[in-house]
Order: sequence, then C-alpha cells, then structure tokens
Amino acid sequence: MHNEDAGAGPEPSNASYFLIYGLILALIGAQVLVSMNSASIGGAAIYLNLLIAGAQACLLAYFFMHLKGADNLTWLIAGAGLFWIAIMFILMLNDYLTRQIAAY
Amino acid sequence: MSTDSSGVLCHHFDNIQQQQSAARMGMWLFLVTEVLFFGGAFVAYTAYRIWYPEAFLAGSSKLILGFAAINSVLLLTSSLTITFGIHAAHRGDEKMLKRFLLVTILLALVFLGIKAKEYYIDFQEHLIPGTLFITPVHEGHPSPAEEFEAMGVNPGHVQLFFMFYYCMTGIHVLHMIVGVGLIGWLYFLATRGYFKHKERFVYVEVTSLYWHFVDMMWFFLVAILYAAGPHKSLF
Amino acid sequence: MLVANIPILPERASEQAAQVDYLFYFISAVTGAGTLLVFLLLIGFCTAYRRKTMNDKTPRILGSHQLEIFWSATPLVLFLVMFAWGVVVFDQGFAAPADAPEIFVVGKQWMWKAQHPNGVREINELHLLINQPVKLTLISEDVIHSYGVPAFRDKIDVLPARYVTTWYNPNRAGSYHLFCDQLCGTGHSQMIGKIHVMEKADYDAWLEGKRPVKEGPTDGSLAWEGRQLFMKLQCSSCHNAKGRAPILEGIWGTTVPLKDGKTAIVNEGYIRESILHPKRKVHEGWEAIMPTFEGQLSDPTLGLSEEETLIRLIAFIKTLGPGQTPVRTEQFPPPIGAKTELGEKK
Amino acid sequence: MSTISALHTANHHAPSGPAAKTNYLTDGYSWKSWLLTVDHKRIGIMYLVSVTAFFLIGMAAAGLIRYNLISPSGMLTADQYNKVFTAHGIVMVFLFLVPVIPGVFGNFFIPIMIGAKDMAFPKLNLLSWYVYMAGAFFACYALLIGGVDTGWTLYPPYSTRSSTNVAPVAVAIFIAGFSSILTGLNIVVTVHRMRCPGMTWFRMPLFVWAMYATSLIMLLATPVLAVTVSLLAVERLAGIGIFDPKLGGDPLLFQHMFWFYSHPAVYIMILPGMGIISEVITCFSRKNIFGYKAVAWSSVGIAVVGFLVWGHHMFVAGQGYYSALVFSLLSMFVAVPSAIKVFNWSATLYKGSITFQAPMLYALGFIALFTVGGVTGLFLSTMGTDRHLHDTYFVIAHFHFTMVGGMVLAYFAGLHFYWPKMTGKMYSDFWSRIAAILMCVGFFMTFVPQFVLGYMGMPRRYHQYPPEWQVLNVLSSAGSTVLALGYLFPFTYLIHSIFAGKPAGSNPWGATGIEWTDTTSPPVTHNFEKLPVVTEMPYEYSLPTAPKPTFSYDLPTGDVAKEEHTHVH
Repeated sequence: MHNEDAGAGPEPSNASYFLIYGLILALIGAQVLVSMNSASIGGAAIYLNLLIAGAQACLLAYFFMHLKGADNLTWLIAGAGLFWIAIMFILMLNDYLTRQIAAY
Repeated sequence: MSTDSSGVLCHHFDNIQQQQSAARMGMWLFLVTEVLFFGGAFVAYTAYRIWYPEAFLAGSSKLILGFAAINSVLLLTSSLTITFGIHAAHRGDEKMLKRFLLVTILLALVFLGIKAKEYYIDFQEHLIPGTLFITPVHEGHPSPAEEFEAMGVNPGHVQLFFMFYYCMTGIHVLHMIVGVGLIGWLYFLATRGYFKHKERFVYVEVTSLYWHFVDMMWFFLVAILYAAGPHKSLF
Repeated sequence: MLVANIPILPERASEQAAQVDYLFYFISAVTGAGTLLVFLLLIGFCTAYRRKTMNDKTPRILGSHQLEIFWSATPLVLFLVMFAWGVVVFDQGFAAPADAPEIFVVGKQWMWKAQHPNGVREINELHLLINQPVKLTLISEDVIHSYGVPAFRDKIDVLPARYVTTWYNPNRAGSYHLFCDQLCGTGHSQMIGKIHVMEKADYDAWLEGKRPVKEGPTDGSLAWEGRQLFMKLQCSSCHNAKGRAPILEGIWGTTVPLKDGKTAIVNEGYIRESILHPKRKVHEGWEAIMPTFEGQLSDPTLGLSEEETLIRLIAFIKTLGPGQTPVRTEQFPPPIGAKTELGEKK
Repeated sequence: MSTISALHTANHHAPSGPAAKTNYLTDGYSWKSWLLTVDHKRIGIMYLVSVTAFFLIGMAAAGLIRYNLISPSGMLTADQYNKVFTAHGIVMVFLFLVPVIPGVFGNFFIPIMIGAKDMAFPKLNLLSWYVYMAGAFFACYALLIGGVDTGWTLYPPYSTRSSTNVAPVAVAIFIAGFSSILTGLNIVVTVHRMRCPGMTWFRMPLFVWAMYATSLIMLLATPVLAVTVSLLAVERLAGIGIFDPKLGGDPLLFQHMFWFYSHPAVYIMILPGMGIISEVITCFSRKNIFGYKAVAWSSVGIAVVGFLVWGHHMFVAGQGYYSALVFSLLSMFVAVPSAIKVFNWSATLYKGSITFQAPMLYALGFIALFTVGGVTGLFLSTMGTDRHLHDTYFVIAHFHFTMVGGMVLAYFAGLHFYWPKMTGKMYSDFWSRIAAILMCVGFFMTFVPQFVLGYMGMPRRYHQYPPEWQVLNVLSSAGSTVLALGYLFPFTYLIHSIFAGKPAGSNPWGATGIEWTDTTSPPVTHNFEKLPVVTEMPYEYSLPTAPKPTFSYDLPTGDVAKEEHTHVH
C-alpha cells in the first residue's frame, strides 16, 4: 500500500519535451488558422477549435503532467474529473437542448 | 515535525515514497476540483452558446486573436521551463532550478501584462456589459450595442458573451496569480537551500501540475472565447 | 370536537386534483407499508434480542446475497411504478385543450394580475366557470414567482421574460387558496389570493358587473384593447396590406420562414420577442427596419406595465383574421379606459 | 482553554489507573498549542467547539421561525422573518451540517481508524479549519449587518435585486466551500495512502467508507457551487450578469448549477451519519454488520447516483419536459442504496445482544426517522405529486426528517459513542437516555404536522398563513420547544462529564476497531504507542476474541450484570 507509485518521477529527456512543445505550438498555429478562416469553415469551426484545444490538453496531461507512466490511481482521478464533467454537461444540456420542444 | 535526520520526511509518513505519492495525489485531486470549477463556467457558456450562436460568434470576433496566440505561446513555454525545473530539482541542481523558476515567472508576468493591455483595449472600445456597452465609444462612433444591433445580432446576448469572457478570463488570471505566487515561493525556498535534498523535487512537480493545468484551461478559453468567431486579422 | 375541525386534507376542485390524490395515496400506502415493516423489525428485534447477560453469544452472520438482491429489486420496481404513474399524472396537467380560453396572468412583487379574454381584469383573484377548462399563460414582471393552487394540486413557477402555461378544469364550486410558492421578497406571504369556481348563473351575475363594454365589435375584450394599442403604438402604419412589414392577419400558430434560413412558430414567445427585439428573428423577405419597443411599452396613464401591454398585443394578433387589420384612415383611438364606442364606428 | 486544564486536573485526581500518560489533550495547554496545532485530534475538537456554536445560532433562528408561526398573522415582521429563515438555512447547511461530521469525527477518527499517525496533510487540515472560520466570519458579518432575505438557495433574479447583503453571503459560501474541498481532499488522500499494514479496503470500518464517499462528493460538487456563487456575486456587484433575463440569460441556469452542488450536498450531510450508525448498531447489538460490502458500496453508490438527480428540485421551475422526465427516473435509483442500508441495519439487529445506551437510542431513532424522511422523498421525486408538493411544508418536513431526524441524531449518536474516547470521560447514562428520547419525541411533534400542512398546500417561507392551519402550526411550534429542550440536555451533561465524569477506560463499549483496542482514551499524540496491524474484518463481535465492555451496563438487574462481568474474567 505504501509503495504504490514509488517509481513515478520525471524521466529526463529534453528532446521529447521539445518535440511535444513543438507539436502544441503547431496546434496553436492551427487554431489561429481555423479562426481566421472560420467564415468559410462554417459550423464545424467550433468543433475543430475544441478538438485542437482537447489535443493540446491531452498532450500536456500525458507528457508534461506525466500521466504517461503514472499509476492507475492517477488515471482514475483524471478519469473521474472527466466523468463528472460529462455528467454535468449531459444532464444540463439535456435541458437546454430539449426545452424548446416541450416545457411549461 | 520530523523523525529522520534530514528533516525531509514528515513525522506521520512511513517513508519518502509514501510522502511523495500523497503529495502528488493531493494535487491531482485538487486539479479535479479545478476541472469542475472551470467546468461549471464552461457548461453555462455552452448552454447559452447553444441558444445564441450568432451573438457569441459576433462577440468573439471583437476579441484580439493575436494576443491570445502570443499568450498561448508564452504559457506553453512556461510549462516547458517549469518542467525543466523539476528535472533540475531532481538532479539537486539548485542553480538551474532557480533559473527555470525565474524564467517561468517572467513568462507568466508577460502574459499578465498582455492580458492587462487587452482588457484596457476592450475598455476603450466599451466592450463591457452594462451602461458602457450602450454608450457611444466617442463622438460619431456608435456604441457596441448599436453596432451589434446593426449586424442583426441581439446586443443583450453579446453582453452575455462578454460576461463569460470577463468571468472566465478573470478566473484564469486569478489562477495565474496564485501560480506565480506558488512558483515565487518555490524560488524563495530554493534561495534558502530547501531543495538541497533532491527528494523535495516533488514539490516542484506538484506545483508544475497546477501550472500545466492553468495552461490547459487557457487553451480551452482560447478555443471557446477567442477563436470561436471569425477573425479577419490577428490584431 | 376540536380535533374533528382541523382540516388535514386539502379541498379538491378538479379531476386533475383527484388524479394527484390517487397517486399520493398509492405512494403513501406503499411507503407506509415499507416504513411499518422497518419499524416492526426494529421493535421486534429490539424486544426479542435485548441483552440478557453480559456474556450473550451472538451468531456470526455476515449477510445474504439473496436478501440484498431482494430488498434492492423490490423497492426499485415499486419506485419505477411510482415514476411511471407520476409521469402520467404530470402529463395530464401539461397541455391544455386547444379550445380552452386563455387567461393571462402577470405576476409582480407582490400581486397577481389576471386578464380574462373578455377584458375583465382582476387582482389577486380569479373567477372561473365550473366545468369550463381554461388555459393560463403566465409571466412575471420582476423576479420568479410561482402560481400555486392547492385545490387544483397545481403549481407553476412564473418566470420573467418567458411565458409558461398551465390549465385547469374546475369541477367543484367554491373559493380556494392561491399562493405564491417561490420566495419573491418581503411581501411573499402576501402574494396570495382566491380562486373562485362558480356555477354558470353565479358566474354570469359576477360578469355582469365586470365587463367593460357588453356588446358590439367594441366589446372591450383583451384583444380589442390590444387592437387599440396596435394603433396607438403605430404598429398598423407598417403592418398593413401595403406596408413595409409583414401583415399579421392569420399569422398566429403558423410557421414562418426567417431570414437566416431557420423557421419560427408564431406563438406568445415569438411575438413578445419580435416586439422587444425586432432584429433578432426577421421574417424572410422583409427588411429589419422595425425599431425596438423595449422599455417603451409601459403606460402609466393606462395603468399598463410592459408585460400587460404585450399580452394585449398578443391577444389581438392571436384573433386577427383576414381583412381585420385596422386601417390608417381610422381616427386615432381614445385611451383605453375612456368610453369605448369611439374608434370603431367612425 | 480552561476546560482542558480542568480535564487535566481531573485526570490527575482520577481515582484509578496509573499516572496519566501524555495524551493529545495534555500535550500543551497554551492557546498557541491549540490554534497552531497540526494534530488531527485537536483540530477535530476545534471543529467540535465551532460547529456547536453555529448549531446554537441555527437553533436560535429555528426557534424564532417556530415562534413567528404560532400566530397566523405572524409574530415577527415579514422582513425579519425572511431574514431569520435565511440565517437558519445558511448557518445550518454551510456552517453546521456540511462540516460537522467530516470536521469533528472525520478529522478525529479517520487516521485512528485506519492506523495512521495523522492525516496526510496536517497543515492543510489546520488551514481548512481556518478557512472554515473565515467563511463563518463572513456569514456572521452578513447576518450582523442586516441579514439576507433570499433564502439559502439564493435564486436570482431575486437575489440580484434584494437590497440585503447577498454578496458577503456568496463570499462566505465560497470560502466555506473551499474548506470542505480541503477536508475532502485530505480524507481521500489519507484513506488511499495512510492505511496501516493489514488495513485493506474491505477491512476498513464503514464509517471510513462513508467518509470516503462523502469526500468524493465534496471534491466533485463543491467547486461547482463555488463558481456559481462567484458568478452570482459578479452579477450582483456589476448589476449585470449571466443569469439576467433582461439580457436573454436564464435564471434556471443558476438553479441547475446550484442544485448540481446542493443535491449531492444533502448526501455530504447524511452519508457520514450513515457511517456512524453502522459503527453504533454493530457495537450495541454485538453483531457483524449484515452485508458489509452492500453497505460499503451503497455509500459509494449514493455518492455517484446522487449527482444524477438534481433536476427533481426543478420540476415546476420551468425546465424542459424531457429533462424533468430523466431526472425523475434517475431519482428513483438513488433511493435504492438508502433502502439497502436501512434493511441491512435492521437485519444486523437480528439475534444480537442489544443494549440501549444513548448512542444506540440515537441510532435507532436515526433509522426510524431517516426511513420516514427517505420514503417521503419519493413523493417529491415523482413528477405528478411533486407538482403539488413542491415548495410546501411537505418539502420542509421531508428534508428535516433526513437532515435533523437523520443527520443530527446520527451526529449525537456519534458524539455519545465517541465522547469517552475523545475526552476519556463517561457522561451520565440516565440523562443521556432521557435526552435521546426527548429529541425523538420532540422531533416527531415538530415535523409530522408539517407533512399534513404541506399536503394541504401551505407554502414554505410564509410569514403568515390562513388561520385554519393554526392548530397544526402551534402543535409544531410546541414540538420544537421539546426538541430544543432535548438539545440542551447534552450540552449540560457532556460539559459536566468533562469536569466530573468517571474515567471511561480505553474501550467502555467493548467495541472492535483499532480506535478502541489499540489506543488509550484520550488517544496519545501520535495516536498509537505501537503501530497496529490489522488481521480481521471489522465488527467481529461474535468471535470469542471480541473485546468485552468495561462500561457497567444498566441491565434490569444491574448487580447481576456486574457479577456476570466479573465472572467472565
């Protein structure tokens, strides 16, 4: 019990950090491009934007925050955060998406 | 407080791994609460975004995409430098640790400076919900409300967008300030030789977790606030 | 006996109320039985197994999967029955019959202003004809209120800037409580009133003294008041056959195309929105030239608030048939409340 | 800390036992040794003192509410009444019900129960108490400078228009919420990382399971409340905001976000109580808990499903029909784990060896009252009946049955159960039983009439009411005086016991669990002389190795019991 997670610690590899850094930089650029052209992209722009932000966040979490190589518990905690966010979004938007169909 | 000679291990832990993993887990749990905190604002935003898409896109177009992009790069770079800081602490290299922490703080301060400049520009353009929003910017120049009205967009809904813009970026700025405070505290500790014991790298690590999280939230704010609407130019 | 005089059940004045009662009794019976079971278990065990000596032997019982499943599944099935029945009862109170007359109710701190289709206005009271289903459309001028009538087992939160509806079919004559059920400020407990359900003769007698004008086209109805406002606010200068805006005859309930390619159903909400925010949902084929009427609709001299003006305009547009749009040659109408014979005949 | 030094003196004059070892109470007497302590037990005591103070304030407000309702035309002014019930709600919910068991028993007993020397983050633990006090300060400030009249639910647009002090209350709720986040975080990490050898997940006492589930809710729900009240405060200060219908904002959004926290929050309040009941019932019937895993998992089940049901507070508020449908259906599922717990507790009594000391009386009272409170919730989660019952006294009665009849009784069960461990002193057996019975009787008298009033349609938060309801209201007010009297008893005899109580011994109830078997009463500073090793399930009362009570039980023939007791040894 006490020694779970014992080995976790940073694994130094500057090159890989720079690689991820470059990737996220590229994504920032992509986001700017999407936004500048969102008039022609239309309704999909918001999904593209969120996709890019999600990818940036995943890269950060997986590499910079060391989810890679973290123990199950850390994954569980991160997963719980997403799960509860999902609860909130699904049940709340259920109202906002259907209220005009039927409400008092 | 401590039973071992170095003072690194607190009295109530059995070993250093237990102590480190507890610190890490504590920070992860705290970040989950932060996810829910920002999540509450995000879900509110989404509800209105579903109801009033045009107004939200129109409001977004008024924001300065270039500043957001620069700030993204700054924050990302600071994430990188604090990560290098962990490695320095892990090696017991206090000198490098201090340098990386200082760079991180500097990048954060530049970010905050740009944000302040941006708020100032918004203020000048009267992009602030309330009476300012319906007041002409200057003689002969229409108020934002009139401008949006002319575009066929409900100015009330645009004001809602700006409420989200100020609340969400404001919350984010507060998190940045807290983060700068934490990193400043680490820097102070480093000057006092606290990190001579490399086991204490974990405190840099948990602070970096928080910092990365603040970075992550910024990316989402850029996506839903700045990049959401069409922009003709960066500035 | 004193005890016999204490009411313990609310009066019941509609079929809907009876339906709620039956469901209530069902849930009471089921949960009462369950609670009784638990109480009997507690009392029985506590009596049978009270400690006799300090060295009592107790069996080492760890649990039973069968029992756990039994006492999880049985309640769940019963709960789901309650849910389903509850939905059925809720649905009955949900949508009014299409031909039910519509009464507008405006809530404000701290009174209820009711507006009958025939133009009768009431404050903190509502007179209803027995066995005549009515639809209520409610809106608040300030904060959230709630229109609750225990005798109808009905309650609906009344929101600012949004119309909500409910309906009643009263079946027993009498006077019943009306409460505001959502905390709305200092006078919350004073925001009460009476619902009077009346037999036909009584209702007619009551109406006799109330109706502003009895007959003719100038009947003083809510729609007629709306018509006067329609002219006073100059709506008719554009919304006419040759006008610069869509003609509103027969538009109620239809689905109209909008400029952005979407459609809108013409109902209370859409009309309200179009008057207050005309640029938001522009009818396809027309220019967005209409000015906003936000903040300009209340008329203290007529005693009308913005919401009260809006419900009159809505009532008018709702009844506006082909060829009934008032024409500009008509003399400007007198203020509402003055003699009403003017305006129409000239 | 005069009481503490008195305790110390009393310890020295204790007739039996060796010279007192240094326990957590005798480890320093200065103000500083308390206010800067990182000992979880001392922090627990600090919580005990502060929540008791707020309980008294909340009680006083409740007394005023019942006083007002004696007369149909009200005894207070409408404005005073609105402020009084708001104060009652805010103080009781945020300053008493939410922090009480996690703060007092969670802090004090979780580390001891799992065999740890302290919480994982002792300084954070102390900080959470200070943060709680800061929140309490803002709440009291708001109440003292004129109060708030929006109800504890703070619904906009009324809360943005009310001329009363909504902003300080929003700040208070935000800060108090932060404190409960810190407590929850500390408990979760402690349970995960600090368990002693042999303390596997399924050997943990059910109180720890319940606290773990509670902490999950604290962590996941509280931040949403924090952001909600922040947005409300912004709206109030700026005069414009996202819940403002004038801009096209939706007041129901506030209700959604508020109840996303506040519905799970009722489980924050009740779950720790359920944990305590599992401890007490087993101990006083000397039985293993019936269905350990079912009870443990039902705690987690309540924590998770409790997040899916908030919309049943909004059936008539104007939310969409399909939304109401989904929430009503999901609400039916959350009732199941609670039912499981009640049946398991009842089954635990079967073939037990039951005595009726105060903790057990409270626990039995809890089961009875909580059952009533639980089943009346079904009327409110069923859409058809909620339409009539929403915002009436039926709701008031329902949640007081769970929160007061349930949670507060459980708290008193815990207080009486653990008092000997926390102070080393035994209180009056007779008076404690009288108090327990008084509380149950007073409670029934107070709140059963409210069910009747509610079904007749009496709206909540009414300062005046139709005269035909006076009899029931007076009955309820009369009951509340009995209830208040019941509450005053423990204050008297518990404080008396600190000075004059008999030494309790390390395990008066003969309970299992390392908090009883492996440490003294009161526990030593780092909890254990020697770190415990756990080898069996909790609640092994039926095994011959189970500890025997040292408390002299008041069995029908008291002397016989003593004789038998000595006979056994």
